[in-house]
Amino acid sequence: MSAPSTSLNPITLESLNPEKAKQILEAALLATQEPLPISELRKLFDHELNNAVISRLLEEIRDKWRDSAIELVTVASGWRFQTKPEMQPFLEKLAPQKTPRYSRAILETLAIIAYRQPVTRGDIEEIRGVSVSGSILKTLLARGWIEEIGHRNVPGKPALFATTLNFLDDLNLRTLDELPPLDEMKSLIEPDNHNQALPFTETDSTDHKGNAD
Amino acid sequence: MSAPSTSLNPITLESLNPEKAKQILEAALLATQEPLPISELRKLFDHELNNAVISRLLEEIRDKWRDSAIELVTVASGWRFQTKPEMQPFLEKLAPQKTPRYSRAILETLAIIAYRQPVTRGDIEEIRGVSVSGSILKTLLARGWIEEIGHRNVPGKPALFATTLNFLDDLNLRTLDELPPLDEMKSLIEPDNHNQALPFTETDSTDHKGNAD
Amino acid sequence: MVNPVIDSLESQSPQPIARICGEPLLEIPQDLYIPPDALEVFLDTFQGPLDLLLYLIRKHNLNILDIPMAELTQQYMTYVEMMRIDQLELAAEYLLMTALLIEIKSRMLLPKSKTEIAEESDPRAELVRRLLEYEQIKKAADRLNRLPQAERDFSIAQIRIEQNETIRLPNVNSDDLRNAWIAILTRAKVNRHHQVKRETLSVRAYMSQVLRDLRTRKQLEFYDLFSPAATIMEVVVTFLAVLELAKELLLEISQSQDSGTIYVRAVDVA
Repeated sequence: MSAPSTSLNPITLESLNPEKAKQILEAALLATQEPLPISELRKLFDHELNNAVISRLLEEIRDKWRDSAIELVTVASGWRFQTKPEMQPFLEKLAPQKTPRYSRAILETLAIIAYRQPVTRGDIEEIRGVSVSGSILKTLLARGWIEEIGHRNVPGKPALFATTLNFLDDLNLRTLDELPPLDEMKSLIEPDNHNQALPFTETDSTDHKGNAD
Repeated sequence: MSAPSTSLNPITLESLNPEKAKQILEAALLATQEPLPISELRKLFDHELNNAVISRLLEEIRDKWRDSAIELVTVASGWRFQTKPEMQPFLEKLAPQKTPRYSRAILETLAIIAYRQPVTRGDIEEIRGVSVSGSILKTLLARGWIEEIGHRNVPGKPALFATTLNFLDDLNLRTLDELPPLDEMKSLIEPDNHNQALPFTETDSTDHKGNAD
Repeated sequence: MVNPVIDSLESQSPQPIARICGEPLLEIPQDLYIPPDALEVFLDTFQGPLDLLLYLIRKHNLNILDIPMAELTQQYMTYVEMMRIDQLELAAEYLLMTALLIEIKSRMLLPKSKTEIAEESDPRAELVRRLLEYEQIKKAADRLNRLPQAERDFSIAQIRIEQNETIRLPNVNSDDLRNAWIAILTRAKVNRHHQVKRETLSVRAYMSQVLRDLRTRKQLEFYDLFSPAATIMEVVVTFLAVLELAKELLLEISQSQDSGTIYVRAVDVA
């Protein structure tokens, strides 16, 4: 474990050879996240090396690193080291990116479509009590989670939205029945029965679920 | 393993060989400013590689980089790449302003906290014989080198300060044991016959007493 | 029992220690005379009275007991006067030190009984202990400062992580949906005029499915809606779905003649 010779002799610009110059360039580029333009890199050598020399050294460094996990690239504002794209899946395991979250408006719209499908935009607005912006539906359509499956036969013939198979896949569900049951919401809802448009009772739906599987 | 080119075939954990693993480790360590402990590095491989394997790979990486501009070191909170000290004079030319240098008052306060921790501000003042300004502690807190770790159970409940892992990291240390050892106080007060000139023996003091009058 | 001894101030110091008590007296004022306009330098040079005293002892081989207290006190008071201008607190510390030195000196001069000497600790011992402890820390601070320090002596490698330009889409799980529902229902309960119906999802799912089927084929025979492989429950649910769709004006059911074919049609958009 002998100490490298470089640590014993201080590097001076006078004793600079191409290898040392490349080491200095590497150190600067590895320690800096932002791209460094050649004009900036020249400061390392008190502007004693001209652009052409530094360019050549940078090319040599680039070649040297070609087969490693990182690469020296040149972008608009200069040169920088970066990890190769194929490293990204691994690096993400260290710092999982925060996945963005959908807004409350989007989630509620999606919930209404999922639980009450097929519904029109008007239905959604009525249930949510606020208007539904076109961008919300566009987001869900673009995600492939909802689709237009027809039109209601009322003036204006509004589009009917339903959830897609893709939605079920993405939520790891086999059928809509696997969505959380709304039983526990009973307390929140009017307990009267006359509103029940459909004859199915709790037990029926359970039976059905069992059969469908 | 069929294709040799890493950039064309996505790397999978199944196709992992030691070289690939080292590349992934290098990418992670070069891209992360905070030191990475082995427990964290294991996440890169979904914990498929055990500590011993990763330690060995890290040692190999360290050897590989020995003669370059940067080095792989192990500090209190893990492994990291850093530039070699002899590169610093050059790097300072890029960012001349950022190097903090601390006053004696700050360094003495830091030394007291490092060697005598946990200590209160009163303890520090007792040892230094002067009051400790709030700005001194603030500077050290802001650098992330010290932290409040509790309060002493005496009237006023003064805060207790200790050094942080970050302090060890920034000083290239793994544990507090690696701090330079304190001079043994005992050796300073041991009677020793070369120093009869010194006042603090019974006889001397008697002599001097006479002289001083 | 031997009293503590301050080690030679500087073992590397070449000149022999001055034993004549007059000598340090001459030197101290020379070395420590600080003109008032250089006060800041003085304050910068010494960290406080302990530091100053240590300097006097180490650099001038000062014997604490040899210090002519009157003179030292006078010097100290001069500094204290200067410091009073803007460093009152620091001045107080120097003053305290002077008082301590005088106290030590006076106690040393007092005749003591033998028992007292045996029992009482040397009055200098505490000061010596503090001086040594301070000196220890002072040296430690210096060594600490000589350790390589991040940013000052080396830089940490930190390169960019190149990321593919994949847009990360938010994830939703079924609990999110239920929570969204609960939020809606909670609001609906407040605004009681909303009628929130409770019904099984299966019917709703089949309603969507029937509409989906009608999207590709404009019109279906009623019986085509029922797969031959369907279970009885599916048939029932599908039937309910069709009724519900009709009720909600989502499709049209027509029959041209009695017992004729029943057609189910999607609502014509055009």
